[in-house]
Amino acid sequence: MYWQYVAGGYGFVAVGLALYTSWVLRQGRRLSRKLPPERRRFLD
Amino acid sequence: MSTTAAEPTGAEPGDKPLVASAVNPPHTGSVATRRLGVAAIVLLALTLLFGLVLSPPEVSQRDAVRLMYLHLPSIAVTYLAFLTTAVGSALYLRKGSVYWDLVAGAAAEIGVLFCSFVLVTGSLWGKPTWGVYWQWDARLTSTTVLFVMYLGYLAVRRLELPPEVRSRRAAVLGIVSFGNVIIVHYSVKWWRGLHQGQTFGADTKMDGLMLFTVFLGLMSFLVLAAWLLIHRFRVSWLAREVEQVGLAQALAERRAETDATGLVGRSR
Amino acid sequence: MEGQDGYGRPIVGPVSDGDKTPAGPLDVGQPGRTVVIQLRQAISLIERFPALAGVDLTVSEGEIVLLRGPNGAGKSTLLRLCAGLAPLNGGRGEVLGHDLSSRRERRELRRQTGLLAHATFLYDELTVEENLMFWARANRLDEASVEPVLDRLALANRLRHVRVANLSAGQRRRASLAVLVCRRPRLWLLDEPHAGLDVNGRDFVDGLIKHAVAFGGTVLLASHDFDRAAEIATRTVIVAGGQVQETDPAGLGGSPEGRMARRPPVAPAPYVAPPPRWGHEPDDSPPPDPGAGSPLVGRPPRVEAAGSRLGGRATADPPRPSRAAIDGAAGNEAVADPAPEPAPADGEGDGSGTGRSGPPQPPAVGAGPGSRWRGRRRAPAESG
Amino acid sequence: MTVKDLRIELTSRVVMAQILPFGLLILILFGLAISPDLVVVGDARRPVIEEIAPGLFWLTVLLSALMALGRAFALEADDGNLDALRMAGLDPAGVFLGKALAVTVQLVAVETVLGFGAFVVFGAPVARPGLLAATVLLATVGITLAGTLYAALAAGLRVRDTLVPLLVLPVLAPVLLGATQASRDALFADPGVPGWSWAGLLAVFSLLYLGVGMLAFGPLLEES
Repeated sequence: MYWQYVAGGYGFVAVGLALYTSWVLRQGRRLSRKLPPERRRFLD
Repeated sequence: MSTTAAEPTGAEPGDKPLVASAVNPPHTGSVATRRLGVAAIVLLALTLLFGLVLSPPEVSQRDAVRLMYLHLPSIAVTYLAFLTTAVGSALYLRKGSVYWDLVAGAAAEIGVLFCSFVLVTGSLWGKPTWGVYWQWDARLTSTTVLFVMYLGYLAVRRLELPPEVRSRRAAVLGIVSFGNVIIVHYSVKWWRGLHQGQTFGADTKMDGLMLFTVFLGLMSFLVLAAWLLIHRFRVSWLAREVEQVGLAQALAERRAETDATGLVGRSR
Repeated sequence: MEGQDGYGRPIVGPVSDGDKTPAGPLDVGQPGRTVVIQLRQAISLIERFPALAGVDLTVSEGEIVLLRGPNGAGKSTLLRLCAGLAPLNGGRGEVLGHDLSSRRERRELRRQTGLLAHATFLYDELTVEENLMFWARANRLDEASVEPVLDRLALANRLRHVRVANLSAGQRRRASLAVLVCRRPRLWLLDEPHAGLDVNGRDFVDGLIKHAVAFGGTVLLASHDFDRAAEIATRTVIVAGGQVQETDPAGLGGSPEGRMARRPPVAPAPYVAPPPRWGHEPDDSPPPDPGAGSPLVGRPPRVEAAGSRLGGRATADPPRPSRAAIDGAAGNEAVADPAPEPAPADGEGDGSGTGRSGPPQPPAVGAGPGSRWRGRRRAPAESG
Repeated sequence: MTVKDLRIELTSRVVMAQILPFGLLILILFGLAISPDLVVVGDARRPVIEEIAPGLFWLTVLLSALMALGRAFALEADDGNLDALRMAGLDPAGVFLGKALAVTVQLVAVETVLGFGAFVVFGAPVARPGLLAATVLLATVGITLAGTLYAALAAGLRVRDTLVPLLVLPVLAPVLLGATQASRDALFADPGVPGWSWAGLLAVFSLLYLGVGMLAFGPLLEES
């Protein structure tokens, strides 16, 4: 019962997380490729 | 959750957590985050398993109660993220360290993301239980206000300003916003104080398995949020570094403007 | 806090790798003078654009430094940096003894400098007088100090009740000059002070500059009115590409007067002298008693601190010039001028209308500003 | 610093001629949009009016306040005057208070006229004028304090006009709530209803933003 709502909720969360995560990871790759290797440090 | 299959990859095996490796990977992963990510995936899978399959439907809400396993953890993550933003902002203002500014920004972004989860799952949950998607319930209202408020914060972070000015303004906003969360929450609660009823805690009597599932969801979302936070922070960090490399180039170009003027030669 | 990021690195440290910012005392400046401005590889960003890309500049007290350079060379930003408005994003800098990398010291610095910028810093809806009063109060000055300034800038007449929005560009410029004069800063930063002014106004600016220096001030000006500026400047600095390209201590192409304009060093003292009058007359009224009603009272003259950190302090305090010497110096300006034409002025308006009759003048000079206006303008024709 | 608001007031006289009609216009438009009956009906106890009139009034005030705030900072941004203020070395807290006070004065003026207009248009009787006055004052102060703080965030930016509402409106949600409830109580309810507690909420809000604004205005005003 009410599975459509459950599916909607889980689906939204899944899609949201997927989009955001892939955006973050892709952004990280894109940016780090622009840097010389010695500056690709996150913390000193 | 299938989403995190795009997990961190290929950090060098030898490097220590959070420390620069000899070979710097062209992405934001590291061994530590990879472990964290694996943990997040496992926990999320478990949450799915328990939330959708193993836990029993509730008496009155039937299967709609399964939305709770996303809803509650999202709320927790949202509040924690905004708290992180406030703390990061305060530390930035105090210590003036860009590090904390970036942490605050990353946390706010994650908070807004999870806040949207809260709102969507909440209203989807409300339809079967209350019969409407939206009700002028205290929590719903205040959460919506919260959501909009931090959208504003993110907008400020995106302003075209000198970085330090922008960071400082964002930091002020980050602190003030969190105080506002509290005011909004209480005022709205007061406003709707008469019919508090229908939020989650009211129809408790959770059985053990449901409680465990909630706990599991909480854990998985927290780990996931931490993982996201680290990566998001690193992305900001990289963006900053890229900007600085660009700055070096801009400096060089600026200095090269000299010869085009002809003024120097004339003055001699 | 601008100086470092979270890890103790200078924020633009990696950028200025090749700059090798010196660590020790920097520059001694001119012997016997307090160093007022000291910049080493100063970088200043506007958004992300490096408007200043490593400026080296040392200015001693009492200098009149002319900044030259093409449009967009960074002159305005350099002035704003010295005023404590533009950020110091890299390198080192100290102005009037205040470290530019410290926000608190910059705040202090801003109160001691006067910037004449392209923006007039005036509220359009207020009258000239209201504007002046507001800024005087904002600067915590005595309101009584406004009146003489209005008078001297020939703003005490009809113009004082005119809203700034209705003024011509030149008149607006004059009003913002008046604000500056009210503040009596120790460091005058003038961005195109001659622009938009008529001959009379330019003369006034020149007199003002000389006067400021005579009383212990220091002037940095950017101007495209090169002939005029070089005449008063003691030194010319060429700015291009966000850097100082060249400095000519002898006053680049300046007239002999320009070079002579170097006055003996003045002992640090609150700058309390009245500025010259609009119309460029010799300043015959003696400076008021320092301390009595001085607009600088309440602001500690932090001269002692100037240059101390970077090692530019003069070893011995030079003797203070006598009142006569100062007056004489101020009077020189008048001597260089053509004689005033005694013909009565009718305040004929030109485009900007700045030639309107001014305040009543002391009889010693004889003619009002209106006549001086005419005389000034006709002088070339008569001589030619 | 009171000097400053005097000056701003002086300048803003021009603006009041625009914001005030704007508010009245909105009020009238609300009346048109909701139901023609509302305008015609006198003091007949229509529940719709009772429910809506205070809310409409405060919404109108909010919108007017946004305009006034925008104006207050446009003044400074116009000719680089923020720079000059910083050169003057004014106490940021003083600037904050001055700005807020100026806007408050303007807003109270607007509210007086608007309130009179609302009284005429919606025909609302006033049961407890004391509470109403306190509410108006506290809510106005709250709006301007918070508004000034947030407007300063966006001062001198091209996007100011769109950004300020985005920032301010959610923050002012409690004020809108409190003001609406309190004035509704003041207008219609018997003295038993806890209208004063809403006024208390407004007071707390104002106090909070007073403190925060004075502390935070320094970093905001300080460029670079």
